[in-house]
Amino acid sequence: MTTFYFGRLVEMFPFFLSGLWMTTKVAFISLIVCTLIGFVLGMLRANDTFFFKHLIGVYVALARGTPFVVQIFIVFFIFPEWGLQLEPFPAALLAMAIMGSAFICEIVAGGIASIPKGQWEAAASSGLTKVQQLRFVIIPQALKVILPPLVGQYVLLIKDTSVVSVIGVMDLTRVGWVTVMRIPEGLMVFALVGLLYFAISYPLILLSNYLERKMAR
Amino acid sequence: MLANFNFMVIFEYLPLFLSGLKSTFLISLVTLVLALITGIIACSMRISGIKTLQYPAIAYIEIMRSTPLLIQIYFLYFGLPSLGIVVPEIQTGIIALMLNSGAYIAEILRAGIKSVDQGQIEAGLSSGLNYVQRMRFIILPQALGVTVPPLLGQAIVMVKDTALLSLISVAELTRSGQTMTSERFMPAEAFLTVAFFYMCIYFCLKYLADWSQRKLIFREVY
Amino acid sequence: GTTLEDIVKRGELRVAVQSGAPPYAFIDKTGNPAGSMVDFTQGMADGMGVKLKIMSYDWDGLLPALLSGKADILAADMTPTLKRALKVTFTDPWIYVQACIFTKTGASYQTLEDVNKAGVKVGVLLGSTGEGIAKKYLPNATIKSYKGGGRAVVSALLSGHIDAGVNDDLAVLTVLPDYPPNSIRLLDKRLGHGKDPLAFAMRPESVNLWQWANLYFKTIRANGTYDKNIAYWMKGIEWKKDH
Amino acid sequence: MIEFKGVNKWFDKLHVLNQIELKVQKGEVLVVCGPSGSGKSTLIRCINKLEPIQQGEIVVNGMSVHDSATNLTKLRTEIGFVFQQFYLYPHMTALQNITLAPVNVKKIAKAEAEKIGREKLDRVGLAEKADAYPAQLSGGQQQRVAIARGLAMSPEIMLFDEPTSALDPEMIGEVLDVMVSLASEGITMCVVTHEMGFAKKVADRVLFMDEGKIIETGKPADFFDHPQTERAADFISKILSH
Amino acid sequence: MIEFKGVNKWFDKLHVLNQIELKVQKGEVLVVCGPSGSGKSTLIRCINKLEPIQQGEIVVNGMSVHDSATNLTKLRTEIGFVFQQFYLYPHMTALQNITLAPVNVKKIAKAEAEKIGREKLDRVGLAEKADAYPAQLSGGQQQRVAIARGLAMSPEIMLFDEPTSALDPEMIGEVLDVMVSLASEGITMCVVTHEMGFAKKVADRVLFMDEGKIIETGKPADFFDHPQTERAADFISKILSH
Ligand SMILES: Nc1ncnc2c1ncn2[C@@H]1O[C@H](COP(=O)(O)OP(=O)(O)OP(=O)(O)O)[C@@H](O)[C@H]1O
Ligand SMILES: Nc1ncnc2c1ncn2[C@@H]1O[C@H](COP(=O)(O)OP(=O)(O)OP(=O)(O)O)[C@@H](O)[C@H]1O
Ligand SMILES: [Mg+2]
Ligand SMILES: [Mg+2]
Repeated sequence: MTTFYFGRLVEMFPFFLSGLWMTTKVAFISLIVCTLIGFVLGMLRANDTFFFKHLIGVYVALARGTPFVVQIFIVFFIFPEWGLQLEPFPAALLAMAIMGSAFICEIVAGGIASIPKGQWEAAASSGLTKVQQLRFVIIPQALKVILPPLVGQYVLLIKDTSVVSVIGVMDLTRVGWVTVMRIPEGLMVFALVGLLYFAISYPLILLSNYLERKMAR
Repeated sequence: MLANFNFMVIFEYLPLFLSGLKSTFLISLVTLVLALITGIIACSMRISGIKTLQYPAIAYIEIMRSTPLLIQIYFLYFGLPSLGIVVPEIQTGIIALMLNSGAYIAEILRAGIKSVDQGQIEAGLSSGLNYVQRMRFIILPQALGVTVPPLLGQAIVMVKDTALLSLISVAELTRSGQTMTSERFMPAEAFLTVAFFYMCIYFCLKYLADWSQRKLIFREVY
Repeated sequence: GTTLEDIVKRGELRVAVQSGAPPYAFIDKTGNPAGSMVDFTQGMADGMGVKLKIMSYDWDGLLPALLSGKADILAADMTPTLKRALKVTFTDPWIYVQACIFTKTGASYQTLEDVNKAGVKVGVLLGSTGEGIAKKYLPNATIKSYKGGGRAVVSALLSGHIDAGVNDDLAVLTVLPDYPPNSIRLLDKRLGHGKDPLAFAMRPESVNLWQWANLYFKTIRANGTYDKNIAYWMKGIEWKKDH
Repeated sequence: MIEFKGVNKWFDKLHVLNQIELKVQKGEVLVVCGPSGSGKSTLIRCINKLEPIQQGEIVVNGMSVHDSATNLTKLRTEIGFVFQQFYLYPHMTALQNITLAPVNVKKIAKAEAEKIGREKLDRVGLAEKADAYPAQLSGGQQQRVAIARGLAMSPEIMLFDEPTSALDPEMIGEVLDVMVSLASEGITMCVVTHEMGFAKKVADRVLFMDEGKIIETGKPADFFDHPQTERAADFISKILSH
Repeated sequence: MIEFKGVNKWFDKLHVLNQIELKVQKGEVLVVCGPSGSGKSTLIRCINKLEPIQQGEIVVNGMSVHDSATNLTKLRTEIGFVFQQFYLYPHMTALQNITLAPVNVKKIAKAEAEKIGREKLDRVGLAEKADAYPAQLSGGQQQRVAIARGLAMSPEIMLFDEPTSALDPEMIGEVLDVMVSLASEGITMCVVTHEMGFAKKVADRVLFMDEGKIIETGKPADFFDHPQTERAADFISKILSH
């Protein structure tokens, strides 16, 4: 029986690869977008301005406090109420961007906060403006603190892309699910899906560990 | 969907949501305790310095961290029966969550232990304390203090992760929303209510995390 | 304009189906949507002179997809209940199915009474007709609801998570060939008084589309297309060779 | 040149600066000392607005420091600040540390700024360390780079907050030497320090603070040998006893 | 009492201890000085095996320190160690810091240990701070608690690694006072420090290290006034000049 299923699984392998490609696409694009937005928000949040701090705080709480599966439903099915009608793929990207940038914002703000106040003061003392202080002095140093958890967060985000399958994006997880419907050998199918996820995530975990060790020095 | 948001139906389904909330809470609690135990064991193995314990622990942690929880749940759900082990969905879900969170907790604990100042360990060495005594009196009390906030952070993640158990027919908060949707066709009401309850749990845990963080910093500075 | 006008203007009929629910709708070998629902709605699109766009969702996604305007028609094995009809408009039933109880071949259950006992775990599909029927006829058993189409319940049965399942007989019969031969057995007596209807759903304001769809079914019943569809998808398993 | 007029400052309820009146003349070298927590750092940090004040006014070169209309950038380019912990930018070489502000604030051409930077490095005896990163320098060398950085904008005033107290004993001398040579050049200097040798050698005036108040000020010789107040006498005996 | 026999130690390629020969007699007070990075800390850390060595032998009270057959716990209970950064346990009160080892290593009853602990606290002038947490104490007080902790096992030898260099100037005196009184009681002491006043007052011998070697040793008076080597002379002039 198992070999019978195995044959069919091999037959479907190209289908798995297309799922892998979709997962990679969603992950790659959304990671770039999340990083850009996350950095901007993080810098604003590290600022003392009451308005930004709290506004972004509320946003971060909403994005972190609810399950991603609920968020993606809201983006896909409730945003149309407000005139934002999106196809599954862009909707998945948008939901990922909203959720991911909240997490990255926290990491960036944390990294900036970890830089000794003296560095800000030294830069201020020589007359640099706030933006110059951030750009020349703070961010280059904060990157060291930010990078390892950032890469770690990338791994979490890549794994979160598995949830976009609920709005009909044919990603790796959905391919797995559809396949189980055809080949009722869940163990094998999900081992394969797991392996493919592992193939994307693990190199990043290694990178994160490496960065952590390197930055610690 | 929002224009005629129907609060009455939410009240009608409130008992269902509350029972969902209760099981989410209980599942989370049980899982947290089990995951802590798993994490402690994995962490001890990982820092033991004994290769035959260390490598399995590393493999376990890395595999858990690099595959989606959803896939792990399905894997166990379909996999355990093929091994002849039949456990109900809820236990399958708890086992999956426990293994997943346990790996993260192991890493949090390890970071906590590493965070204890090397100098303090040397101070302990200098006064003749042995390994177990140093662990017990110097390292663990401080490491635990440092790890409480990230552990609560992991608890937040875990509570949200229990939502995925709805996919294997565990009746919890998210499933309550799904049930209401399929009976009454009111997805907006259902999902916003679900989100609301998750936010409540989030704020409680977040408050605890911030409080413990402040407590901790307070102790260091003062 | 009306929904129907929008569809014609857009040149595309958008249909939400449940993925992984053969023979109604599923992804076939080639990765394309196929199934009875797909063929019916293809006929609709042809009749309107527009293209067909199939959007496949999990059960949870179906209704939001319709209500949020992502889809014009919801074509699934969905029962028009009175409560549901408060939010959407259903076409006239296009088929009647009957719920059945199924168990592993070796299991001792023979009658409804054997299953309707405390401690017996019965699996159903979340939101399906079977769920309502199981709750009504098997009040003593423990009902567990699953997501992900008819196979989810069969898989749960075979892996020992449940003792019996309740689903419409068509859905059960069509998935059996995917499992080891003779591993599943249907109890002889069907559940329910009459047969249970299935219908397509539309937004309440799509009145003209609703009338159009009813007309469409009358038309294909008359010209034999309907019977061909049912014969191919529901009465046999020949389609498995093609898909 | 620097003038404090009735300055008061609180951290919450802590009265860190209590009715400060002070004038520092152009070219004067002022040494500030006092017990830990007495407000010395706060005092000099107010001069270039690293700290806000709640009452009074500070005027530097005719600019009212805490007036929001004052051009803060201009003010700060006229003041160099040297911190106890150096606070060099760890990701930049010594020369980059020095040229950052001239290039980006004064908009001096890069080549020109580097020329000036090398002069300043030479000035502090580190001409050959231009391309070294802070981590490759000893504490004393780092602090000298920090001084060069402060000098790079050619400020009229230099502020020092315990510039030697994070240094190993052997390195204190090399930093003090640089400061002594600065003092002899006529730069206005306010120096928080406990180095009594330095104070005796170059200070025009010593100021003793305690609990946010200026308790005593005087010429170094008078102050160390005949302190007027008991608190100052007590403090001097403590730091000289060992 | 403490004897180094041809000790060599490397950190990778860095030769931190180069052929060290040294004897410290019972009751002797030895001051170790030398430039930063010369190996002073490493030298005394080897004495209670905080560091391994690669060649030679160290014998303390007849026990060969780096011999794996030696009872390390016994060795360490005979040696008290005081660190530059204090390293008090932040989650324990002063008294708990002190009694931890006596109760758990020497298995002394808790009440008895607390009695001894309070005596030691009294000894360093902090009787009333028994229940304070480290964070509630000033630097000088923390270091005195650390000394009391070192004394709690009634060691015959006390090792100090720059015990005053992390302290504010006013607090240095109070710590040195405690150390002076210890010296007068006949405890064997090895002290890494740059406090020349302390060395002159109580040291029996001063040892000067550079680049892992013992360059010079001598009585404090001789050493400071007539250093034999140029390196020592240079070093002394640097730390005394300011
Ligand atoms: N940002 C701040 N918030 C609250 N209190 C502060 C802050 N900065 C300083 N203080 C307090 O103000 C008082 C004076 O601090 P300041 O740093 O000016 O003292 P100092 O004389 O420089 O002491 P030290 O010699 O230790 O550097 C201290 O009690 C300090 O705790
Ligand atoms: N664990 C270690 N690994 C590698 N190198 C080390 C280690 N500890 C010390 N060193 C190096 O060994 C040399 C001697 O260090 P040591 O701490 O003994 O010097 P020191 O004389 O105490 O200096 P200081 O006055 O700065 O405390 C230094 O160059 C130091 O960088
Ligand atoms: Mg200060
Ligand atoms: Mg040292």
